[in-house]
Amino acid sequence: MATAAVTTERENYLNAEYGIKSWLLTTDHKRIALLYLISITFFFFVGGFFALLIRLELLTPAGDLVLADTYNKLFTMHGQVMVFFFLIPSIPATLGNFLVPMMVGAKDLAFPRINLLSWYLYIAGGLLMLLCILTGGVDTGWTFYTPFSTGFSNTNVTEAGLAIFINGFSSILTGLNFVVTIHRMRAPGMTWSRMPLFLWSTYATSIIFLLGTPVIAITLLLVVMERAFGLGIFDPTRGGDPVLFQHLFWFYSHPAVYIMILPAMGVVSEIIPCFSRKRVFGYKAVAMSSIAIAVFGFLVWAHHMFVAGISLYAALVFSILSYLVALPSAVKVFNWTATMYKGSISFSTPMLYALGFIGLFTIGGLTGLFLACLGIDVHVHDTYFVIAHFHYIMVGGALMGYLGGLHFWWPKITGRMYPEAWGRLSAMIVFIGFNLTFFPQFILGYLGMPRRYWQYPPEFQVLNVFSTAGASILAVGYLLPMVYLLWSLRYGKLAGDNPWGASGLEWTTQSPPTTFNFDETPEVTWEAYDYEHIPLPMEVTLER
Amino acid sequence: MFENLPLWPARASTMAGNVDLLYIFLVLLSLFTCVAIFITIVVFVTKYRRRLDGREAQQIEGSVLLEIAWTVVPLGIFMLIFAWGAIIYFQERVLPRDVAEIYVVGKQWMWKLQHVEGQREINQLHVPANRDIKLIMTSQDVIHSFFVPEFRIKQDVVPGRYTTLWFRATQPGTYHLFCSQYCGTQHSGMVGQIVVMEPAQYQAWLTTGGAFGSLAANGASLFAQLGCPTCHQSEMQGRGPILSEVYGNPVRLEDGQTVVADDNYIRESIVNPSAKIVSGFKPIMPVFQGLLNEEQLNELVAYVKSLNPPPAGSVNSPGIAAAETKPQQP
Amino acid sequence: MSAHVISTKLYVTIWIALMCLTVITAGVAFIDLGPFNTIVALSIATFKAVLVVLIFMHVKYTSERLTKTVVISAIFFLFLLLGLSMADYTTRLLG
Amino acid sequence: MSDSPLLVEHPEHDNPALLHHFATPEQQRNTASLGMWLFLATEVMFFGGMFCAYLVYRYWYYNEFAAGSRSLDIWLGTINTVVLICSSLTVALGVKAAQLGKRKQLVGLLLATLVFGVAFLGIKGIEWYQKYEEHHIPGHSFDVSDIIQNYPQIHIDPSHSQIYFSLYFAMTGLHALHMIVGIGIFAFLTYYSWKGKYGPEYYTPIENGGLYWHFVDIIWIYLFPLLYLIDRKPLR
Ligand code: HEA
Ligand code: HEA
Ligand code: HEC
Ligand code: CUA
Ligand SMILES: [Cu+2]
Repeated sequence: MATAAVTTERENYLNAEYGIKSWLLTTDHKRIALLYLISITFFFFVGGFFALLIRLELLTPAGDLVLADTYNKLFTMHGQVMVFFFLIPSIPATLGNFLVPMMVGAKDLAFPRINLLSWYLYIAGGLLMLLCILTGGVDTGWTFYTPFSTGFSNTNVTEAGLAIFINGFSSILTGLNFVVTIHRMRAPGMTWSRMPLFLWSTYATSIIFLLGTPVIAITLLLVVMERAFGLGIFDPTRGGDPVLFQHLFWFYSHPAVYIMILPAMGVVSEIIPCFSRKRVFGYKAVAMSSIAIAVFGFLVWAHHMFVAGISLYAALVFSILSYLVALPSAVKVFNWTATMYKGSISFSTPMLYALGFIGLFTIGGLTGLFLACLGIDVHVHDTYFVIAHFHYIMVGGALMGYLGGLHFWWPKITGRMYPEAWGRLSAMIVFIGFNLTFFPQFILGYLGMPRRYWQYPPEFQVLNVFSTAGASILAVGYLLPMVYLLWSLRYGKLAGDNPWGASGLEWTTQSPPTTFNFDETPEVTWEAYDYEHIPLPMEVTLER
Repeated sequence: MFENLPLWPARASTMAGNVDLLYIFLVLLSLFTCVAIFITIVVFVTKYRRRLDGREAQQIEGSVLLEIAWTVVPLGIFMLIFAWGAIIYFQERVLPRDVAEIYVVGKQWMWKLQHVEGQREINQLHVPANRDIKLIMTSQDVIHSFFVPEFRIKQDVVPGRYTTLWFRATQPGTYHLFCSQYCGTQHSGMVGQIVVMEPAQYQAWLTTGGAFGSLAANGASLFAQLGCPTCHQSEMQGRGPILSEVYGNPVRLEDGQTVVADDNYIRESIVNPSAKIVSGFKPIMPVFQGLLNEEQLNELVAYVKSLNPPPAGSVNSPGIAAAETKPQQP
Repeated sequence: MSAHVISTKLYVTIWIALMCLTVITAGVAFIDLGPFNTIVALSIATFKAVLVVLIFMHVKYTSERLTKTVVISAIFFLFLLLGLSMADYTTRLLG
Repeated sequence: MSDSPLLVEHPEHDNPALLHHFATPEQQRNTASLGMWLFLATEVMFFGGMFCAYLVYRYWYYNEFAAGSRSLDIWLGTINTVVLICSSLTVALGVKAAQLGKRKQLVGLLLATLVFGVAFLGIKGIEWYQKYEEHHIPGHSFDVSDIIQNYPQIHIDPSHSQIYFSLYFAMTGLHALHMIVGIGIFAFLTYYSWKGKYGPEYYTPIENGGLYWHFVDIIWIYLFPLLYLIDRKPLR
């Protein structure tokens, strides 16, 4: 796509080779990142399409737009597509793939061919998921709770389970590649304490990929086998315990929420210093808090099961541990805020997204504290309060971080600038639309509206109408960048090598970079975020 | 318009006020935190906005003191929230002594409710106000969840075992009963009503309801019908233990452990006798799993429990007690 | 970090040890030790696994702290999964 | 260990096994080895999910697990353990042969490993076939009345027995799947060793294949007591 009008440009990874084969068989981490970018965007719109249908159905209390079974499939596939095929791979597989080798000063990831294999596994899983959707879909909820999924649902549970199973190996291999690259491929002088914070958060994310994903893989495999052979492990009529499934599922899926948020936190930790022209306040604390989140994240899973019939004492333990994992997030929020103190702040699009991230993540995180609180969770569990909580973090937080990062590194990836005014406009639209969609859901939840409801008592309608209205604004906010980013590929103004005056090895290369990133291996002699010594380009100075 | 937009559901149980108090505290705390952070950010971004006067950013390393402060202070606040929430959870999970019992069976997609007196209801539950009610719940198929927003209570209903829930309604009225755990096609149709009545009214309702015989009486005939007395006789001559003093007492098991015979124990002893063998007996009791539906099981359990009635003074039927309790001012 | 070559003698010694332990663990299982049967069986298994990891997999000889860290963290997270799950199952009857 | 692995630049790229994005063979070797260890860590968690299920049900249904373990053939189980340990030895010696550049010895040892691996699967197959004949495979024809008769002393619930056998087949099945993959890998390695591809300068694939093999061995070292030896003591 971008190979068209670039013949006059310098040689770079985009025009180094031509033809579809040079893309499908590439081992260049940057090209693979682009392959991911395209496929992930596709799945985002699939998931978003389901979201719009959900919101339309909920416009009225009666179940009138779609059938009950269809509605159940809609939210299931919305959740599964968004979580497994969009948000989990989003930042790691696109920005991570593109940036990790460049940030450490390497020519490629440690295992380039395995990296390509990851993408193919992702595509295989994705195609299976699409097949599953097109041949009738699944209706178990994204959580696959047994015994409904094993013994009662007669939809394509097996296909969906296998799709996520395959996709899991894509995640594992990506994580493995990142950890090994960060350990083994750092350029001379790139010590751990000089690494950009994005690397720290990618590293932490990869730990979860490596240690968590296998557990969901085996769990879904057991569900599939249970359906095929009637093992009885999760079947209460044969002495199995359905709650065991929940333990195994959340052992992965809670840490997985940190897979979704940590990379976005890493992006924000790059953007804020750059547009404040300051080093990060408390670099060490921010770096360590990423690792702490990854490790503590494994200790809290049963907070999704407070009313599932677990023991009272287990509930107490998991509640208190949930508060421990909230601490490192708090540390990050405070440090980002402090970074802006006495900075020189510009409101470019990435910065707007980053500020939006802090605000919405804080709200989402604080409501997470409500949920971790036993007395409150009993009331709001499985209501729209939970829906609002996680959309605040995943859409308001992670997705905003992703868009911010995409804008921030767009000039590096494509060599062209996106139109700034449109960027700021759509960031504002996303922010407003988002709050209108999901804030009413907190109130709905506390009022007692259960989630996964196809029809609901009429007294909940007013708030649902707000929510649906917000979702349509949100849709505009997401379609806009789609349009102008594509537009900029051809018409955007050429970006220099370092249009933001940003720190980090990736900005010392040309835009777009050459196939092997660096002509010669760089030697790092400066700290991360050394903004004191990086000149600010003239245009940025004037633009504010 | 806004008077129609409440922020919380009616407070209709003794728990509701406690939960709401904590909730309001958390909302205020969050509001305070958010406002503090957002104002700080707004001040910073306006005050230190990039200017054309060429003023540069001032590089600051960080501050260990600050890091410690903003780790320890939130930790303290978090522990407070945890403790407060844990106290409420304890109140919700630990049953009061003198409770009236009602059996609940969830199935795709309806709620079946059995009163000890024998009344059966579907998707509607009548209870007296100002009386502690314990729900003994199970499911016939998948996991459901019993949720009454006005009472601020919720508990998953898991197939294969009993889970329990208790509440004390304070306000007569009609409230939502939701199934809040996704359970298939008509999950959103698995809704009903909780009708809270003044005790006297409730007493009257009990007599009008179609009498099927009390739960325990039905259990007794089932007990005979299934041939249980061949082994469980009232004297020590049967091959099985005497059941008249089992419920609520510790039972010594063959493997040396001691367990208290609660509802789940009785249920398990019938469905799956081999799980816990009573000391001194052989594991000969047949497995009744699959032969009994959940309602019949509930009747048997109620019968076995009725053989060992709780000590004088405490009563197990909402009806009797409700007639005696004076309605309290909520 | 040149590779360490381990003597054939050591390999064979470890192999003999593993064989003996296998026979012992199978034999001990027939003796009634009460709850200690399980403890003995798992201790022997762990001992065997440690031998394999340290010698056959060269962890004892590697100068990389990282390898050891990876091994230990894998075991640590496995125990988190087992331990915290059992924290629920062992206390359900209590409340 | 220096903080940066790339401190020394080696401009000469004449080693054919050295991939372009590495500076030194040393770096490449360490990279591959770390990758393998991390992969094994994920494998630990992969089996971990099953171990968790095993632990829960063994805690709940000890009797059925004990009776189930008695019904397995302890002789075949022990022999299989022995076979796997022997294969681990040949692998370990094989890595050494590669380090020292003894090609013939290497090929011989790898072949021996393959033989042991196939033997393990064969014995496992016999065991599974026995289970099939005894109707101990979970499913429609599942029937443990023979086990129940053999042990009148303990009460056995057939559906709980089925959970034991489900886990038995799931765990040994997954393990066997790993063995099959391992045998595939070793067939490859044998072929290329015979071609003389590996020597003292480059034997990373042998080393990493070996790590994988030893790992699969360790899983069995645990499966053996957990599945076969739960309760072998004489009945009272
Ligand atoms: C990216 C995703 C993401 C993230 C990061 C989080 C983060 C957190 N989550 Fe969330 N959560 C989900 C995604 C996420 N969650 C999803 C998808 C579900 C539902 C799944 C389903 O059932 O379908 C869910 C459900 C969920 C539940 C279960 C609810 C239920 O079903 O009943 C709970 C309960 O404890 C919880 C808690 C938390 C906590 C404590 C955090 C913490 O990590 C948050 C930490 C952050 C902060 C606390 C904010 C910043 C802090 C400060 C500014 C400090 C200052 C504050 C004070 C001094 C008070 N979450
Ligand atoms: C990454 C995760 C993610 C993301 C980004 C979103 C995004 C959105 N979600 Fe989602 N959501 C989940 C994860 C996510 N969600 C999960 C895990 C569940 C739980 C599922 C379950 O219960 O099992 C859930 C459930 C859920 C529900 C609850 C359903 C129920 O319980 O009954 C609702 C209801 O409002 C909702 C709404 C939305 C909306 C409006 C968006 C918006 O942000 C979406 C905005 C995007 C668009 C609007 C796309 C724009 C595209 C177009 C306009 C073009 C479309 C056309 C073509 C494809 C040709 N979501
Ligand atoms: C063939 C004989 C037999 C029959 C029929 C039988 N039981 Fe039992 N039951 C026993 C024996 C023996 C025990 C003690 C060993 C055990 O716990 O399994 C027992 C234990 C119990 C217990 C636990 C008692 C305690 O002291 O803890 C309950 C409850 C029970 N049975 C209920 C029933 C019911 C209800 C039925 C009929 C539906 C029934 N039994 C039919 C033999 C029988
Ligand atoms: Cu029953 Cu939802
Ligand atoms: Cu969680």
